[in-house]
Amino acid sequence: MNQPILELRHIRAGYGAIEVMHDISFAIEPGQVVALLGPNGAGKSTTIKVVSGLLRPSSGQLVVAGRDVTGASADALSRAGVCTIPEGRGIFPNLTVRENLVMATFSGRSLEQIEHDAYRRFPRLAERRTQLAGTMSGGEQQMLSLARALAVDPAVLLIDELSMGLAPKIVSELYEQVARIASEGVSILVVEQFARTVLGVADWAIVMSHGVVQVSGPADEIGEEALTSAYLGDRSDP
Amino acid sequence: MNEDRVQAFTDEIGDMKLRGAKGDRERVLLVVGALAIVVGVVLAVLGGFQASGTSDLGDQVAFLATGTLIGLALVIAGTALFIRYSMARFMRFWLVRLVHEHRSETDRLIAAIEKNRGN
Amino acid sequence: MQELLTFTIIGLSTGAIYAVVASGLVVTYTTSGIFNLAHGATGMLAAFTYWQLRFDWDLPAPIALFLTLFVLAPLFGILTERVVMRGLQGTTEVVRLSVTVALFAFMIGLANWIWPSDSSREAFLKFFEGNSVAIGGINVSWHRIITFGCAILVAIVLRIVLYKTRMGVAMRAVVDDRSLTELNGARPDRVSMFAWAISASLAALAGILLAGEQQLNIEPLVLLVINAYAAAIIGRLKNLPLTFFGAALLGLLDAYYLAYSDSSWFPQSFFGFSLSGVRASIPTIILFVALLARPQSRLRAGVTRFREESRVPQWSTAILGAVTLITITIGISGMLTRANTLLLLNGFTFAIVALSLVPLTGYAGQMSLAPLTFAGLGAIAMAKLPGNGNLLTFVAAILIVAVVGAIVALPALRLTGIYLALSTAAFAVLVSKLVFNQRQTFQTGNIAVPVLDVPFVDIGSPRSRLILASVAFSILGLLVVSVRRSRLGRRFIALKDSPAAAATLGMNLTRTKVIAFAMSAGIGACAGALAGDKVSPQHYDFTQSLPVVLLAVVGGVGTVGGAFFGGILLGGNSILASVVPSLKNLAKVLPGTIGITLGRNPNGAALQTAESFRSLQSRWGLISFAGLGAIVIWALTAADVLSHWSFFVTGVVWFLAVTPNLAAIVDSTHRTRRNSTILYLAAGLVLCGGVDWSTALDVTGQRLVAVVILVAVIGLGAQRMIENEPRVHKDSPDVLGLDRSFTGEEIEQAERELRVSI
Amino acid sequence: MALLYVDQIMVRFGGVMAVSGATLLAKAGQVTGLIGPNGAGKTTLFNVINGIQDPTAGSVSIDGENVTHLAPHKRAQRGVARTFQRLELFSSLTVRDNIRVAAELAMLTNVSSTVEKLIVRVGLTDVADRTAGDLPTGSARLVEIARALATKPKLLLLDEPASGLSDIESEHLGSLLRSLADEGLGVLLVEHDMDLVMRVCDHIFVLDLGEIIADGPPAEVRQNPRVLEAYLGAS
Repeated sequence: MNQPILELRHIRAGYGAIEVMHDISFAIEPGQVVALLGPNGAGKSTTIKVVSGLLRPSSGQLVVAGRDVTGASADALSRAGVCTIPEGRGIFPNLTVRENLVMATFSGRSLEQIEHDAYRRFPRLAERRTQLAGTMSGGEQQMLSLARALAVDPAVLLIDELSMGLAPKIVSELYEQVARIASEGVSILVVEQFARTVLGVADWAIVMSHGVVQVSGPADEIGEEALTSAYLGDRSDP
Repeated sequence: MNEDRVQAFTDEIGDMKLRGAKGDRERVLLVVGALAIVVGVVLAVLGGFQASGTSDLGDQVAFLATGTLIGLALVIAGTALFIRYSMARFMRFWLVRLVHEHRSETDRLIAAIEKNRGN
Repeated sequence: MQELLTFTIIGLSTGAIYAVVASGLVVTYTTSGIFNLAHGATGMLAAFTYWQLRFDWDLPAPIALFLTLFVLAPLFGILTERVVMRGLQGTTEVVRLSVTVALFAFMIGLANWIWPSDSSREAFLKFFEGNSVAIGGINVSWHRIITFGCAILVAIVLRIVLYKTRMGVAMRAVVDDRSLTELNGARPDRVSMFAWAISASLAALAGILLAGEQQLNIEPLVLLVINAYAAAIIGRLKNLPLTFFGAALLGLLDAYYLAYSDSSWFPQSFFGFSLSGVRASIPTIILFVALLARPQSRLRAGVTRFREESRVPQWSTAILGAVTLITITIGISGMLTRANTLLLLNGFTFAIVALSLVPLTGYAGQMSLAPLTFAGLGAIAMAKLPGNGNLLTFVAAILIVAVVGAIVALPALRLTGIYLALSTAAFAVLVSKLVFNQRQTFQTGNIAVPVLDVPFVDIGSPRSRLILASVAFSILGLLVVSVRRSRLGRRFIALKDSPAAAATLGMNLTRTKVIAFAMSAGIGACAGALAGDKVSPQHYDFTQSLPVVLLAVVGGVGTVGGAFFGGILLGGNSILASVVPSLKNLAKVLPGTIGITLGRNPNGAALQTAESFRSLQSRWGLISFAGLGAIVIWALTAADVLSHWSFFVTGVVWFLAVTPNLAAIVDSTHRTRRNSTILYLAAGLVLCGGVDWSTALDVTGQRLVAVVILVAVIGLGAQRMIENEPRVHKDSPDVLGLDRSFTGEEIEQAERELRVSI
Repeated sequence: MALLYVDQIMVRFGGVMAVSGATLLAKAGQVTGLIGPNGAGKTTLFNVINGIQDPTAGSVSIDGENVTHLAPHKRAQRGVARTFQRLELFSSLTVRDNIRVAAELAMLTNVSSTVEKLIVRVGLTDVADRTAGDLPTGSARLVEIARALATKPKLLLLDEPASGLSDIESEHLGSLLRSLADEGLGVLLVEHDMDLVMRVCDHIFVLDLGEIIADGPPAEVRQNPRVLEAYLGAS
């Protein structure tokens, strides 16, 4: 049982003529938390889209649990147990909190189970179950999307920019929850620009820029300089 | 528990239907073929019974035409479909296998020749 | 007081029907982004189906109702989504809308075919016909009460479905974020299918209720349902309660107008204009107001990506085309019967109307559903202006209509896409109800448009009018080509491709759109002003505009050739219908069927044909050879060797089947293949010329069908023969592995399938 | 006087503040950078500057004239041109015609010569007659820049012009931007390619959560702990 749970083999992908991922390969072992870091426009979100099945790669293979599933639809992958929290807020703003959880029942679990799990983890959502999700604060919206991820009992969790537009304090709260999910043995691929925050949670880190993997290694070995140069350029003082 | 989850996940992924896979259509046509055979046989038998049950020649011809003939046609078409698609998968991979063997054989041969030439 | 109550009840039950239709419209628009113009036609078809089951085959009402509402209609909806609508993702709004127009035309054609109007038909009875109940001293028929009840039931059921079921929640979720719905594990395709099924059921319910009130006629059924668009727009195409409110409002206004318009205090005319058409146009007026009350659409970057293609037309091609068109028209005009001349003339009129859409829709990307309305206004202006048809009158008529077009465009300019298209539709309906129906404009139901008075030429006979029409089309076509090649044309295209970029580069979008509308109206007016005969207002109705728009888009609305092709196709279609009764039914569904396939080929047919002629570009030797051939055929006819029909058949085959293959034949290096192709073509031509088609086939339609078949067989056959590359289906599973090397994965899979352990 | 002055701009979408009180300025003859993490509100701010988006509060001035409520095309006439992050080419026109439309809209007297000069300058000679929709990203971005330049702007807004470009192309872009600034044009650059930003910008503004959190010359911004925190998160 030592095969990677998720593997990208020489993936190239993009939008129309614009290729955003140039020959990306990496693998995630069961139970591992992998952080995908890098500046904006590096191709991280595209990677998540490919893995979740929203975007079909132009070449290369996506292998999940030993099977080549390149071209599988996002909904099939989702029902099989790949849960994705997409960029922005992974919620339906014009549905109520409860209806958002109803949407999670497509995973196969019952609404009772899902509601029970979600409200136990985030009691604040229980108070707001009839409120439109779009009217909650940004942090609460992210809580809801995390709650969904928790409640559907995923085998693989893909998270894209959980922190976008949120205050640092809320971000670290959210990452405590991610750490808890990780401790239950769920394999996680997390895209994040707050590198320092996510490196505390991750086992392995991959730094991408310009659609290419620049550095890849155990999370605690990724140095601050490597990150700074990836984010703010490597020019030393002028 | 984690091992179990991973195993369950592996099974789910294994059972997942891939969009655009040709296998689906082949399986459907295979089933259609099998169904056609069954329906055809039933029709033919019914037609035969009906025809033998009446003495009017016109009726007999009508029953034979609607039941037996259409039934026979269905059986033939169904058999063709069934054979075509049950064999296709096997044949294709057999072919692939053969060609692959052939190629690696050739590669070995070329390697051997190259080696000889080197000597 | 009692009267008020009566009319309130009548109004509410009419409103109930509108509400049911409108809610179906909203359901599909929100889930799939397609505004289904054919929604009303679905209801019409369902009403006919119900009639068939209930009154013709005498099934009990509950069974007939169940079959129609819960089996056939949902099936039809699912089929529509699966076959037609799913292919439309990633196409422009013009194409999407045209496809629903096509569906509309198709369904009307189908209904006409299956249920030809027939006075001896069994009556469509109301539910519990003849029974009524007294409410507050007034007798209200059971049918009205049921109608009202249905609307309430629909409201409740929709509420439950959308809010209490998982599928309903998913339908609303798709509106919010389609890809997130996928990530949740729901299948968006199934969700849309479900939505289309519900929508078709709702349309069916409304159709049946309406037919009980209005009897079973195609046009009013379809058109009355169009009125429900107004309600849907009041609900902003997404809000169901507001939609129901809008529907009630419409129903009440209609009923009150009916009640009080006869009162002495109510104005019957307005500056001499009769207001008799006002009642019928109430929903349209409300639609117009509701559209204009929408907030200004914001410029957005990165919205549409176009699959359509547009090329700059070359002067040489355009002039050659114009000269050829006029020559051919003169050549064949002498051989046509009077009836056929008039039909071809009709085709030219449609072609000019379709041409009016080229700068507007093809270049500037603005959809208009009212091209014939401007033609109608052009005809009126030509008839009413002094001068009895001299050139000055003609020019004045065009200018006036162009100004009208610009003015109409102004308020509509705040709108984009579907809303713009609907507002032009509203304008078209308004004009036909309020202007075309005026006694002043069309005294005896007809208006005599004077023949254009061209100096030194006597135009009066149908033949000379046909030639005039071809000249007019050529001139206007060249004008449109010159626009495309000019600064203005580039601006139009820029407006279509990216309004956001155009605005940030300094383009005044409003002004550009107004110019496009004025130009389109002016060209449309030409078509009307050239009518040169008595015309009746029905010719310019909104429903008549739809097929023109459709065929223009099918032909290829981005090119002059496409407009010509579309117009002639529409004219030819009526030739087919009028001459061969046996083909009449086919002719009815033909335009719709062609249009439905549009999703697969958004460029239109003209571009495809042009593509095959492209091989001849600047190869003057071959072009002169083609011309020489045409002259030979004509000379043979003039010398009475060929009959007129044989001339026609041979000419068409020469142009459409032989000429496009010339270059390939000359270029071919394969000697035997080349020779056999030449032989094949020659044999084909001899067959076309040798048979006297006027005696071989006795009806025009059959001859036309023969032409189409001959062109296809000869042209495509030759193309197959001469093409150097044999055709191989690349992805056929049976050659998998033979045309490329295997990947490790494939071999692994092969091993697994063969149960060979590795 | 600053060429562009953006004063306390606020933009609210529904309940979300996309930009909350951003103030920045750009000078003629300089390349000004605007950087910040994803979702910081950079593109929204751009849309406000050229009029595609109305701000909830605040004002935008060009050359001292308040243009906050002018339509985009009026601003273009006052010398503001922009490119788009997701390409907005006139995809069915040729490259030459794309640039030509812009030059014609600017009412230039010598349209043809301007267009030809720009084609050469930006380096599009080889593809000038191709349909813009068929171009690879690199050339397509250059067409957008050339098209914007054809209106003879005073201020050029560039929204991620280097995304999808190769290293060589982006270097070429950098020197083009420098030479444009040296000719007196004001450039406002939103870009994620930090090498490019640090190399060509004279002054950088950092936007985070809809607010300007730092500004200064590149070297200074690079050392600023608040900027690092915005990018990397709290340690």
